[in-house]
Amino acid sequence: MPAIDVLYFAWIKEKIGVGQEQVSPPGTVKTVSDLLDWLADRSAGHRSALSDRARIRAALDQTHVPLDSPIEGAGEIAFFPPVTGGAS
Amino acid sequence: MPAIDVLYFAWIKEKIGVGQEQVSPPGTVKTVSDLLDWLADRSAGHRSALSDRARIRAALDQTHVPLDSPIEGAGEIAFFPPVTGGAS
Amino acid sequence: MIRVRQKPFDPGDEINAFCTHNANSGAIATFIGQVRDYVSSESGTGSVSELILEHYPGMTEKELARIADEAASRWSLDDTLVIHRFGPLTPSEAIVLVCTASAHRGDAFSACEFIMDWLKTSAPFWKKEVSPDGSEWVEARESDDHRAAEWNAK
Amino acid sequence: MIRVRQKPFDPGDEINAFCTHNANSGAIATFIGQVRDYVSSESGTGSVSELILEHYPGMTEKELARIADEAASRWSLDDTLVIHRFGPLTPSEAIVLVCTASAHRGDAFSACEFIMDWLKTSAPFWKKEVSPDGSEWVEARESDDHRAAEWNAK
Repeated sequence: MPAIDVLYFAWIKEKIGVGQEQVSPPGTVKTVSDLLDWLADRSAGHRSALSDRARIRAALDQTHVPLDSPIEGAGEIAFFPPVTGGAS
Repeated sequence: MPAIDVLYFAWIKEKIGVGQEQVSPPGTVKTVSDLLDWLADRSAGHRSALSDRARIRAALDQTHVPLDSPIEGAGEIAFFPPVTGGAS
Repeated sequence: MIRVRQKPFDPGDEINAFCTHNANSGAIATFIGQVRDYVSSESGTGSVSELILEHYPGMTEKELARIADEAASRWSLDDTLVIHRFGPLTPSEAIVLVCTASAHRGDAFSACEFIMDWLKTSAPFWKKEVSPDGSEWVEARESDDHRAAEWNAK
Repeated sequence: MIRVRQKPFDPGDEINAFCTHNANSGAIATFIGQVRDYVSSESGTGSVSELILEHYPGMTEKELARIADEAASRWSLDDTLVIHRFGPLTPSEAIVLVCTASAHRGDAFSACEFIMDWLKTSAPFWKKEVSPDGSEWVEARESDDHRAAEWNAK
């Protein structure tokens, strides 16, 4: 699989310690969820940040996707908590 | 019955030719509708302005009322078309 | 606050002052009604050169205050402002401004729309459009009565 | 138009420019979100000294444009403006401004509220509140998901 840019935001970024990294997961990583499993093994910070799936949202090439989406062909994958913009 | 100030607005005022007049209707005039009947006899303009009841609204002492409301005790009665303020 | 006035007002300045006055309200909803340049009757084709707004001094202020009070009883509001003009207006001028402030945007939105809907059917204003075809009193619309009545079903 | 920016903006100036640009739209609805000075968590008691808004550059603009397009497909709109800030903000500053212009106030109101509801649940912004107790990421609220979802039932 070609290299993928992975982006992290908010407390996920803080726990992992970086906002962006380039990764080349093996071919067995087929979905967003697979990628989360694979990324969690990279460090204690990754594991802590990515373990609670109910609190994680994903975007593939800047479009919201469910965690069971295939990642084939994606150039950029972002992980973040549920959004909290706007106002009251 | 004591004298009552009667006010007219919009096209009702234009047809009658005055925006305000003081009248002293007889005791048989008990409701807003009775008053409209009685006022209609005052001039051709009054008759033309006050004949189409579906297009006339009334306020007693600056509060909207239905046409069958009693007028006893009112100091000011206004007649006007359905309102058209505000915006689109 | 209720203000009924003949002179033009600046919506942006009024809104900024309202925001400053309610600096701790997270949600501010506003509505601005502008004079359009085309006649409202479906048979008419002319452009409007002037709009004349007649009103019932005294009752206008009372009705607007009653509507604002009703909104404050239905929703959680920190503040309300209604400005409505009367007299001669020209196209693109602001006729009406409604501002509502709340901790919650749902309350601010609902109250602002409610005030506009009730204002349309109960505040004693009457519009006369002046166009090259002459001048004509604007007819009330049934759809406005429906909109106002629907709030009582909510 | 969509504008995502760090620098403060003046809501009144933006609204006046929007009104002037849409001088023939009878109905202009707007919403202003302001930074509150109290923390949003129910357990917290402190006052907010600063709000830090992180966002996802590129995706933010795309999502806001998608939401505005969706609004334009659901209602009859003449124009839409969304301004959203990011970076550090202080209490009482404007975070977000949404303006909608239409011939009909119902459309302007609905579209403005729809844009705010969808923005809350899909535009990639994250708030961190700084208070004397420290700093804390704001949690998303289920009620916001419900509000956004309800539009699909309408």
